[in-house]
Order: sequence, then structure tokens, then C-alpha cells
Amino acid sequence: MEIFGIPLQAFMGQLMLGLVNGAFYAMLSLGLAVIFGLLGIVNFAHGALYMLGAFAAWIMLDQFGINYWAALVLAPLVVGILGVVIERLFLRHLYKLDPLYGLLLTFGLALVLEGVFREIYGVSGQNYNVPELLSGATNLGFMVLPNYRAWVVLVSLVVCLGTWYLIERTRLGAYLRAGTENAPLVQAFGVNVPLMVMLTYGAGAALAALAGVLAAPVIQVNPLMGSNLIIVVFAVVVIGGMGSILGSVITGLGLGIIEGLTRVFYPEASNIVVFVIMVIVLMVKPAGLFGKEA
Amino acid sequence: QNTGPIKIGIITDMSSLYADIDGPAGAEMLKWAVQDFGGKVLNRPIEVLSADHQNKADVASSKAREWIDKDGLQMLIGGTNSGTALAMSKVTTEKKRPFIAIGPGSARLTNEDCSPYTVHYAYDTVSLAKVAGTALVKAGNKSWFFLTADYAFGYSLEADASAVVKANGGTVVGSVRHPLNASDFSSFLLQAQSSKAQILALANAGGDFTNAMKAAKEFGIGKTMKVAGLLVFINDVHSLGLANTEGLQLADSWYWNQDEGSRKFAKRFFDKYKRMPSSLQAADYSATMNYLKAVQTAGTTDSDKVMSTLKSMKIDDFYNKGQIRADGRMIHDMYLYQVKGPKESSTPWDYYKTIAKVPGDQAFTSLAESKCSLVKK
Amino acid sequence: MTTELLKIEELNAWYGESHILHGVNLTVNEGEVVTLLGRNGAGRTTTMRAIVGLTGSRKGSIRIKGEESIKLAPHKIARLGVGYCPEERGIFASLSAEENLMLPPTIAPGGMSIDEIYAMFPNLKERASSPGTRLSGGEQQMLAVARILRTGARLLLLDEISEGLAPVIVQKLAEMILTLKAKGYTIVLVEQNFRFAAPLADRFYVMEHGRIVKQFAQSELSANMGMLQEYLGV
Amino acid sequence: MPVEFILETRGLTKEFKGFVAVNNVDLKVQRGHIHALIGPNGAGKTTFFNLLTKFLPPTRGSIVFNGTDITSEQPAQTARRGIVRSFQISAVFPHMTVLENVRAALQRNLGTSFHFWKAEDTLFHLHERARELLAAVDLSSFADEMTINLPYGRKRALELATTLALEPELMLLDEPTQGMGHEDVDRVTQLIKKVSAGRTILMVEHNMNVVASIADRITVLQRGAIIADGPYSEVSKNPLVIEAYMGTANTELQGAH
Amino acid sequence: MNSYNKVTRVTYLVLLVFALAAPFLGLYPVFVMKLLCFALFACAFNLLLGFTGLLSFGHAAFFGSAAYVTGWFIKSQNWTPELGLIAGAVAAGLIGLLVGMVAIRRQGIYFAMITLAIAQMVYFVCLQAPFTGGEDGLQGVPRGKLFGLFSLESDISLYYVVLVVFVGCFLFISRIVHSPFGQVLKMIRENEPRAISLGYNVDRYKLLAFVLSAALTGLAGSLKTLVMGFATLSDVHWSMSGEVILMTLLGGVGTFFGPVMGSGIVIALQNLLADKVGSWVTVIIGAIFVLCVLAFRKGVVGELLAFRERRRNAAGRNASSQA
Ligand SMILES: Nc1ncnc2c1ncn2[C@@H]1O[C@H](COP(=O)(O)OP(=O)(O)OP(=O)(O)O)[C@@H](O)[C@H]1O
Ligand SMILES: Nc1ncnc2c1ncn2[C@@H]1O[C@H](COP(=O)(O)OP(=O)(O)OP(=O)(O)O)[C@@H](O)[C@H]1O
Ligand SMILES: [Mg+2]
Ligand SMILES: [Mg+2]
Repeated sequence: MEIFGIPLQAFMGQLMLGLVNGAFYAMLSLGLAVIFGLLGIVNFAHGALYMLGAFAAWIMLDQFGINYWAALVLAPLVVGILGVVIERLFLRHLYKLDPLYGLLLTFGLALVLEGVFREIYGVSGQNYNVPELLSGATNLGFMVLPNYRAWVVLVSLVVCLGTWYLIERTRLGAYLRAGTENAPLVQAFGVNVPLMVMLTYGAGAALAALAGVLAAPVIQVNPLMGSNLIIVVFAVVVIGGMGSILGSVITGLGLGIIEGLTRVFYPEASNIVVFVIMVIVLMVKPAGLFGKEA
Repeated sequence: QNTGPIKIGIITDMSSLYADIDGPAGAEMLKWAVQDFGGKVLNRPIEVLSADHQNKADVASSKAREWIDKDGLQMLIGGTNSGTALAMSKVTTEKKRPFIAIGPGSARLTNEDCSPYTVHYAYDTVSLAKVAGTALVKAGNKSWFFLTADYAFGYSLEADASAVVKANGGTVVGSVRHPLNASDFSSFLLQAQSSKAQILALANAGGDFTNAMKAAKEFGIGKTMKVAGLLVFINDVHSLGLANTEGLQLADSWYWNQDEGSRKFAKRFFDKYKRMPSSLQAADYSATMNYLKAVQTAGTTDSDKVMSTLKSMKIDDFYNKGQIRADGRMIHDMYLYQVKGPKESSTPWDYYKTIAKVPGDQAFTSLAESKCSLVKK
Repeated sequence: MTTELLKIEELNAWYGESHILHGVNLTVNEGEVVTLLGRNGAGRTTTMRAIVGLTGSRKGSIRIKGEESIKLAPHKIARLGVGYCPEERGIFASLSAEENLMLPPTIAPGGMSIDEIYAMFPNLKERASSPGTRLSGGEQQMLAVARILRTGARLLLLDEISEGLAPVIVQKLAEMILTLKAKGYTIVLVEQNFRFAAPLADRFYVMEHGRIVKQFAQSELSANMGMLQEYLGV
Repeated sequence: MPVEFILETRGLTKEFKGFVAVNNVDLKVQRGHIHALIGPNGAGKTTFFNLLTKFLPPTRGSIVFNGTDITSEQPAQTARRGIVRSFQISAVFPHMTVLENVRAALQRNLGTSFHFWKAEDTLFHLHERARELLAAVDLSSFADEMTINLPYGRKRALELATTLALEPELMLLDEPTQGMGHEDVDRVTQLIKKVSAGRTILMVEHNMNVVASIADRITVLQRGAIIADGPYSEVSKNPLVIEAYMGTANTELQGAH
Repeated sequence: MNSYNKVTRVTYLVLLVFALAAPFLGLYPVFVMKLLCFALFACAFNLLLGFTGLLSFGHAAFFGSAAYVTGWFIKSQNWTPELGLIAGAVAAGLIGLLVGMVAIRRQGIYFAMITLAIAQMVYFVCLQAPFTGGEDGLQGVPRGKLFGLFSLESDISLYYVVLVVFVGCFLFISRIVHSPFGQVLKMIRENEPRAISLGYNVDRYKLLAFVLSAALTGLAGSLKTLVMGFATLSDVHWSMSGEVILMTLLGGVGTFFGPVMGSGIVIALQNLLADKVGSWVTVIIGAIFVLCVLAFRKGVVGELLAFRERRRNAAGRNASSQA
């Protein structure tokens, strides 16, 4: 049987692959949403942190022989700590200001981080192999899916749902949400806001890094791997509506799939389809699919 | 009688996409050439300028302008990226200074946009396509499928290659276009796989190429079809590792391990940079050397005289043997290499084995086909 | 004997460049209700904010339960048992009314229970699930007050709480304050609504241009009406 | 000839996810009146205002202004028709001078607001009128102050002046005296009385003294519905109202200012 | 508004004289022209960020596409330079209209992200469009004859054309800002809901501001094509949008002369660094970004004005409306 002239098998295969890419969008836009939601800062450095995560994993393996599984925990940890430092040194001074400054500062940071890594490791990129345990592929009948890709989807789903629960359903989450609106007051209620905010950015950074580690075996670890991705993720976030955690996750996955299908039916458009969708969404529902009307 | 220093310069990408294959090391090659030449020509010291154009044509051309107007630059070597090279050649032509393009792939430099002062020294996309096409089809790989970067560069690679394939009796069973900087190639590869072609030709470069290779490995494309890279530098292979690139077919103008002279040069390079030189870096050295020889022979730095000398002299060094044609195209042998498997590779950077050697007259656009106005027909 | 729960000496406070408080001195004894009176812009709100550490910068001395808090971070101050109800209410849009209510962490035992609170403000129960800022002006005011009654703070700083409330509710608030006082809470009121504050307070401070210009006890109220006339036009 | 009732709502209703904030309200505002809208907190007064000024779309019902149905018009449109509101929380342009704040309002009727090629001077003739308005709310002395530096009460006064500048036929004031000291309250009350000449005013106010002193007619909302309507004298006696809003008889002393 | 007070007047006069004399002061004309192009770019951008409060992260789209349009008309259609410039500006304006209509629907950072995303889309279009020459760029655009009469081949003559256009646009922008329209923009920047309640249809005003900014940006891009003789992908790339933000920020957002200053610094820097530090240039640019945002938000000119203000202690006056 066929769908639009391509065999059902191939079609399903493409759907699957789209889902995998969606998983990355989801994790990255989630991190963005969390950071924005809680610090009111659009973290342009998110792409760079994602890149750092991948590099951290690669360096750990290359220099210290730390394997994938350890890196999966350590790399996000390291980058998370870096995030904490960034918050301490820079972002901290911006909270009273227009959020645009946050965007600009993180943009600058992104340039610096990428520049430095390019300086040290060049741009041809580094190779990170799929861990033994996941190296094989599984025949799903309609396609042969590399186990590693399945793993990626699994991890990102777990992580995304976990984060969502933490923020929307727990007391800590309530502090965090309130903190974004009027941090001084929340602090005056007796909550240690500065600490909370710092850790939040750290967590957001760690999320990006985790995505990076997951990506490392799939694509070439390259200083520029984040900078192009981040713009698409921005679009994803706009479509989903930045306010909503769950929204950005669902949108991420959905767009991954849509993009995957365009690769089959009209490859030329596969790099702009997300942006086109963004425009359409803005026309129909300016606040984004899951955004609350401003 | 002017005794001030003779200034030559290189403007290339030192900071981004192509920094590894040419970049700072490429600039250093000019200095080496000058050293080895003796540091002086016509009893005037030789000074080397270098700049980063960050892949911005405007930076490149205004640098070139400034150097020529302000510093009295005598000869310019153009690094990677066709856009910048074309922009620079416009300036050098206007200012009548020899311009030797090493990095760029666009054949326009010696066709639509050719100039009496411009030399295209190392490779061009046409030659890469021709070499890979001819050699592989001759070797019996008749059916091809193209994975093409979706912009002018990709199109021309694909077009040139498929022309050659057909000319040699092969067939193109299909092609799919991927956007620039597409991080994920899996879905394109599935499409390629289902085409059942013998050759998967990658008409892309840099990050796109490496990511495509990686995905190809992950989805076991290599099991069912041969992969041919239409624009691959040894640095790409190095960063991917042999495990991912084993069996890859690719065309290039030079390989560090091809003969004694090359190995000598390569060793010297390796001692400094802990990596082997790319064909471009070798070409940077060779081009500078030969320019200086030309100045020597011509006994002047006058551009027109130097150019005619350059075009008339035989070029023969470790990099390559050949001659610069009227249209500015340097004609030399090209090679088809195959990437070794991890087991075959004995020493570090021992990556290629030569599959075929294609003589210059077959490797490049023939004068008959040339669209260059300087070519009298 | 009375213990000084809050003792402020020579308090100066700034908002960025502008110097607002010029040496405020006041003390509040355990279990007392004290009212700050003054014109718009006299600096009462600023005083409150300075106590909880929300002004730009502050100098002088603020002792809470004898502990110097001038150097402490806001969240540490709160943990000394201070509950603050801001003038602008500070209801959180991204939290439901109920979440708003539950937000401030309990800092000491003995706070009111949710049921007590809902009994006092039925509106809130009804609107519990709707986003905080979707509540009406008055409902938000109630929420802002109710919120800090939960935390078990013993020193309550209430800024213009009768603002924009219907007389019935204002009356309820009056009763509430009396109950709280009976329970031994210590309360600092800032009020425009003199008639509301008058019967509640044990002592009054009058502010003018960032300074305390007068203080007197409930008993001396009538005697001071003339003075209040000129300061507040009551 | 102008209709007797400048504003009329018919069965006006607003629901928020099932919760009825304004319930089937038929309100008639007579031309030239100062009409007070009171009611317990959460009765739906502000929402009602939001409906009139199109900040919220009604769920049901219609709004008739000067005999024309404006239910489906844009906020800016209704403003241009002459329905202008002041906000419960005062809103001004903080980094413009007080004068410029008023001018901003005057400028609109000039119709040159899209002329990006004209010089600023073409606005200066508005200053005269602006100063008049400032005088009316005695802010003259503050004319060239940056608005951000004004004390709260003053900001409210400015708010009023700007609203006046739009020459509204119908003015909607949401708690105009909120957060004001007593002189301010009295001044603003008098001011409202003063400016009511030649226009109609619909206001929400919790301060009974103010209502009592200047309102010609009073409508009481509760749970989004009208429970009483008439002059202060009778409404204030209405047991429903006392129970729902004023509280026990002596509230006026206790609750009100 | 004492905008054109004496000090400012004199400063501008001096600068103008300097600009007129520049070619004879041994300054490299092509460099100065390039500088002027970017200065205009930054000024146009500032009209949006500084005076309307909208941060567009996609202005490269207008700069670049205008550059291409002009290049194409002059090269392939043999249009005269001035027509080419107009075509470029108009094209940019139209694209601005389309982009604006979408982006205006959201405020603040959303606006920034949307413009960025759309610009990226434009980038891909330029990359694949047949007439842009892909990554080779649109090369060899002749300078031609102004009005078909005066040849612009000589750097000097072109220089003065560029200078005239620049000064014209600069004055035009300051006029816009001080016009009745400009006042409304200021209201929007200050307190949007308030502006609405005063009966202003803010979206219309924003859109007009956006289109004006886009068109002027386009003009800058077109000029650049004329000066450099080509249009390439880097003109449309998002890093270009980033650069113009930096220029404006560095010089002083919401000041008139700031963007000019800023672009001067950035361009000069790039030129210098090109052969000194090579690859570190992006790192340095990034670092400057961070520095500006942290310590130097008013920018060079902004700080100067603020300083002057403080001396004149006109309390609370915000410098941005004064340059
Ligand atoms: N955030 C601020 N920045 C600068 N000045 C401020 C700020 N908040 C208040 N002020 C100024 O400080 C002075 C005192 O303000 P404050 O709010 O303490 O007065 P208040 O007594 O509470 O009067 P109100 O009845 O208006 O609340 C006023 O002149 C006010 O303009
Ligand atoms: N956007 C909204 N979403 C949900 N509920 C709302 C919304 N706006 C108002 N409400 C509810 O509608 C009711 C009426 O609100 P409104 O602000 O009109 O009251 P009000 O009469 O102005 O009270 P107050 O005198 O305290 O200002 C309130 O119960 C409020 O919670
Ligand atoms: Mg106050
Ligand atoms: Mg209300």
C-alpha cells in the first residue's frame, strides 16, 4: 500500500525519524521555556550550551576515557555548573532590566563560547561513536531503526515530562513561577530567590547539555552545531507559546515529524517549513498554539 | 630602482568553516615558500601579509583593495570560499595584480569571470566531478544516486558529475536535495537506499558531508552501495575517523603520502601542526614558490610580464606537474582515492589509497568548452 | 512588661538616586497595633518596604525581636516572623488564587488554617481556581491579606489594606484586625482611610517628608485631631 | 436630537469559563448625569467597564451608544466615539513630562499622527489647552516634571486630566479617588463635579461620601446583576444594598472615608 | 525638546566638515563609504529599537535582499545607480511590510525571535534563488553613471554621492522621530495599553515604523552593493543582524549619533582585527556585546549625554531623546 506515492513502509520510517528529531527540538525548547519562564531571559546561548554538552562528552571520552553512560550524567552536570557561573557573573545583573538585554547578553555569550571552541578544536568537528550497548539496529517491520535513535526518543520524553511535573505541579514550581513575576516579593515572603534562580539557569543549561550528549553520537560534534539549530528552536518556541512547558514539548515533537515528512515530499522546503508554520500560526493564533493570550 | 620589500599576501578563512583545510596554516605556507626561496627576490626582501575574511566577500575585497592601494601589494593568494575569491579577483583585475586562487571551487574563476591576472591553481568543482565520475563508472559503477546540497554549489557539482556519468555510459537513477546545514540526513539516506543505486554521490561539503557520512554509517548504507564524496578534504576524513569513512571514494589534487617530495613537505608540516597538510596547504606553498620563480625569471614585478612568464613556464614540484592555461586554469593531474579501512591504515593519517590517476587534460574543462573570453577560438 | 518587637532607629532609605526616608525612628511593642498616617508620598510605604528590605538601599538600624536586620537579605528578614502585605497587592498572575494563597512558606507555627481564611473571605473560595490577577481589585486585596495570615508571621505589615474594598469587607477587616490583636499578633498599619484605622490602633505615628513628625496614643487621639486636620485634612 | 439615554446596555453578559461575571445587565445612563456604579468586590463593575470599552468581548447582549449599536467595535473606535475610561490602577507615560502626557491625548484629534514628515512644532499649539487642563486638576506647577517622579495621588489627577483632554462625551471612571489622601479625595470629587458639566460620567467608587455628594443616580451590582437602581437617598436605604454592600447601618462611619 | 541645542549643532557641523574633507585627509574612501553604509544601516535599525522600542533580530533580511535587488537591476537590467538604489529601498520596504504584519502580532522578545526566524527564511530563499548566485554571491555589479550622466567609477565621486544620501537619511530619521508620528511611537514605547486607550491604533503605527526602518535599511544595503560591487549571503545572514544590534548598542540605543559612532567602531575593529587576531574576531565581538549589556547599556554617546545631563542635573530626563 502507498501514501502519496511512497510506500507505507518508507512513510512510517520517515515518521519515526521525524519523531527522533522532534525529541531534540522538544528538549531544547523545553530548556528555553524553563529559563524564559523563570528568569524572563531568552537564552540565546542555549545552542552554545547544547554544543558544550556534546563537546564535554567528547572530551571526557577522548581525554579521560569516561564512557557515554557516565558522560550522560557528568556532561550536563559540568555544563550546569557553568550555567550557574554564567548566572552569577552576568545574568544576575539583568533581572531588573528589559528582557531584551538578556537576549543580547546571551547572544554575546554564544559568540564567545562558539568562537573559543572553534579556536581550540577547529570546525571540521569531532567524531563520537554510538555506545556499544545501543549500537545495533532493530527491525520494526516498516524500517530498521538504529537502537540509539529509539533511546534518544525515550530519554527526551522522560526528561520533558519530569520537568513539566516539577514546574506545574510542585510547590517548588509555584515558587519558581511566582519568582518570575515579582521576585523581590517572593523573597520578602521568605523564599531564597537568588539561589533558586541560579539553580534554575543551571538546570536549563544542563537540559541543553543533555540534548547535546544525546546528539553527539548522531551528528558530528562541531562548534557550530548549536547556532543554526537555535533559530529553529526559537521558531518552535514561538509556535508552541513560550509560557507553556507542555506546549513546547508537544510542538517540538510535532514539528520534528512535519519536518521529517517535508523531507520526503518536498525536500527543498524542509529547512523553512518550520518558519512557514510559525508565520501561519502567528496569523491564526498570535499567542502560539499553547500560549495564554497576553 | 625600488629596493623596498616585495609584498605578497593571502586572504582566507581563518576563523570559520574552512579554517582547518586552509586557514592560518595555509598562510604559514607562504612564509615557508619565501624562506625556502631565500627571503629575497630581485634583491628585494619579500614580505608576507595575511588576513581573515571571515567568509565575508566585502571584508575580503576591501582588504585586497587596501593592501594594493596602501601597501603596494604585488601578488594575492585567495583562500577558501568562492564568493570571496570572485570578489577579490574583481579587485585584482581592476588593479592589475596577479591573483592566485587556491581554495575556491567555483569554475567561474576561469570561465565567465576569468581574468588575465587570475590563476585557478588547485582544484575546481568541475574537475572533482569529472574525476570521480569517469573513474568510478569506468570501474563498473553504472547507476548513481545524488544527495545534493540545495544551492548553486550543489547543483553544479551534481550537474557536472551526472554529465560525466552519462557520457561514460552510466545512469543517474535519482537525486534528493538537502538544505544547507541539515543536521539530520537519515531520511534522505533512506530515500537513497531505496533507490538501489550502486553509487551514492554526496554533492555537498564540510559539515553537511561529515554528517551525511555519519548517518550513512549508522544506517549501514555502505553495505548496499559505494559512497562517493564530490568535495572532500583529508581533514573531513580525519575528523570522521576511518570507521565512518571506510571505502569512501573521493577526488583530490594531492595527497601527502603520494611521493617522496610530498612526504618530506608533509613531515615538516606535521612537526609544526601535529596534523597532515591538506591539498590546499600544499598548493599554497607551491603557488607562492612558482610565483617567485616567475618574478625571478621575468626580472621584474610588473604584473603583465610576470603573468606571461607564469603561464609560459612548466610547473613541476612535489605538489604537481602542469601548466597554467590562457584562461588561468592550472592544468595538472587529479586523483581518485579510496579511504582505507581501520585495519589497512598503518601510520597516523595513512588514510588514502590511490584508485586512479586522471591526466590534467581529461580532468579539467577543455579549452573548447571554456566560457572564458580570453580564450581565442 | 512590654517587649519591643520592632525598633527602628535613624532609618534612611533610597530608591536609586532619590533619598526618601531621612532618619525614621519608631518602635512597635509586642501585641500592639500601630498606624502610620501621612499624606501621599510621605514615605509610609517606603518605611514598610525598608523594613522587609525591598528598598534600593537602606541605612540605620532595624531590630526585629532584638535582632539587627539592616544587613539581612529579605528572605532572612521574613524568617524573623515578618509578614508583608504590599500596597500594590502583588498577586501572581501565573498562579491560581489558591496557589497564591499557599505560596508564602510557613515561617512559624500557629498560622491560620485555610478553612478559617475561606470562612473570612468567601469570595476567595469561590474563585480559588482562577488565575490570581483575574480576580477583581478587591478580591486581590483580600487575597493579599489572607496570604500572610497563613504563614504564622507574628509581625504583620499591612499597607493600605482597606483600599478599594466595599464597606462590608472593610468592616470585616476591622473585625479581623481586632481578632488578630486578641490572638497577640503585632500589626503595623499604613492607612489613608483614617476612620478605619482610628478605632483599631493603640498608637499613631504621623509621617511627613520621610520623617516621623508626631506620635501619640489612642487615648490622646481626640486631643490631636486638630494636628491631624492640618497634616491630613481629616 | 440626541437621545435621552447616552448609553444603554441590553442583556449585557460576560462569562469566564462558566463563571458569570456580568449577568444580563440592562443599564440606562441618562445624558448629563453623574452615574455611580457600586457593589461588593467582584460584583463585575470593572468587567462591565471593560465590556463598554471593548477590552473584553461580551458573551451576550448589546451596547448602544447615542442610539447606535457599538457592540462589535474596536477599542480605539469606541474611544474615538467619545467613550473614554480611566484605569483602576493609574496608567501614564512615565518618561514624558506631565505636559506631554496631556498633549499625547490632545494630539489624537489633530489627525496628523501618521505624518512622519511634519515637524514637532506643529504640536506646540496644543500646549495652551494642555496647560488649561493641568490647571483644572491643579498640576500646573508640575507641568515640566517627569511623570515618574509624581506622587501617587498626583498621578491619578494627571490621569484624569488626560482623560478630559479627549473631550469625552461619556467618561468612565474606575475608582478615581482610590489611594488618595483626604484633600486629594475632596479635590478630585469637586473636579469630577466640575468637569461633569456638558458631559456624562459613569463611575465606580467605593467611597460612599464621594458617591453621596455628587452622584445623580446609583446602580448597585451584585454577582454581576443589578440589585438596585435609583438616587442615593433611596438606594442607601435599600435593605438588599445594606446587606450586600454597606454592611450594618453605621458602616458609613466605619467603612467609608 | 531642546534637541538641536548649541553643543549638538556645533558637533554635527564639525563632523560634516570632517566628512566632506575626509577623502583628502588620507582616509581610505572605500573604507569610509562602507562605514557610512553601515552607519545608515544602524541608524535605520535604531529608528525601530531606540525610538519605537522594537528589537528586530532580522534586519539583515532587508539589508541583504535590497543589496541583491539593486545588484540585479543594475547588473542584469542595466539600470542607472539611483534607480537601482530606489528599487532596493522599495523592495526592502515591501518585504518589511510583509514581515511587519506578522511580527507586529507579538511584543518584546517574541518580536525579536519572530523577526529572527523570518529573516532566516529569507536567508534560505536568497541561498537558493536563481539570481543571487548562491554562495558565490552576485558579483561584479558596475557602479555605472548617476542619472546616466556622471560616472561613479572614481571612488571620490561615489563617496560624495554616498555622503549626500547618508546625510539626507540621517536628517530624515531625526525628523521622523520629532514628528507627530514620532510622538506616538514614544507613547507606544512608554506604555502601550495607555496609548491604545487614548484611541491610537498602535499596530498601524508600529507597522509604519517597521516599514520605514526596513526601507532605510534597504537603502543602506543597496548603497553597499554600489560601493563594493557585489552582494553576498553574509549580507542576509543572521550574524549581520547581530552586528547591527551591536553597533547600535555600542554607540547608544535611542541616541541619534550613537549608531553612527557604533558602526564606526565595529567596522574599524573588524578591519583592524582581520590581520591581527584573525579568528578571535568573533570572540572579541561577543565579548564586547557582553560588556555593553553589563556595564555600558547607554553606549558611548548615551553615556556622554547622560554625563552632560548629570552636569546640567536636569533630573530624570532621559538622555535618549536628546542627541
Ligand atoms: N520606586 C520608586 N522610585 C522612586 N521614587 C519612589 C518610588 N516609590 C516611591 N517613590 C517616592 O517616594 C516618596 C514616598 O513614597 P511612598 O509610597 O512611601 O509614599 P506613601 O506615604 O506610601 O504615599 P502613598 O499614599 O502614595 O502610598 C514619594 O515621593 C514617591 O514619589
Ligand atoms: N479575565 C477574567 N477571568 C476570569 N474571571 C474574571 C476575569 N475578570 C474578572 N473575573 C471575575 O469576575 C468577577 C468580577 O470582577 P470585577 O473586576 O468586575 O469586579 P469589581 O466589581 O471590579 O470588583 P472590585 O470593586 O473589587 O474591583 C470577579 O469575581 C473576578 O474574579
Ligand atoms: Mg503608600
Ligand atoms: Mg474593580
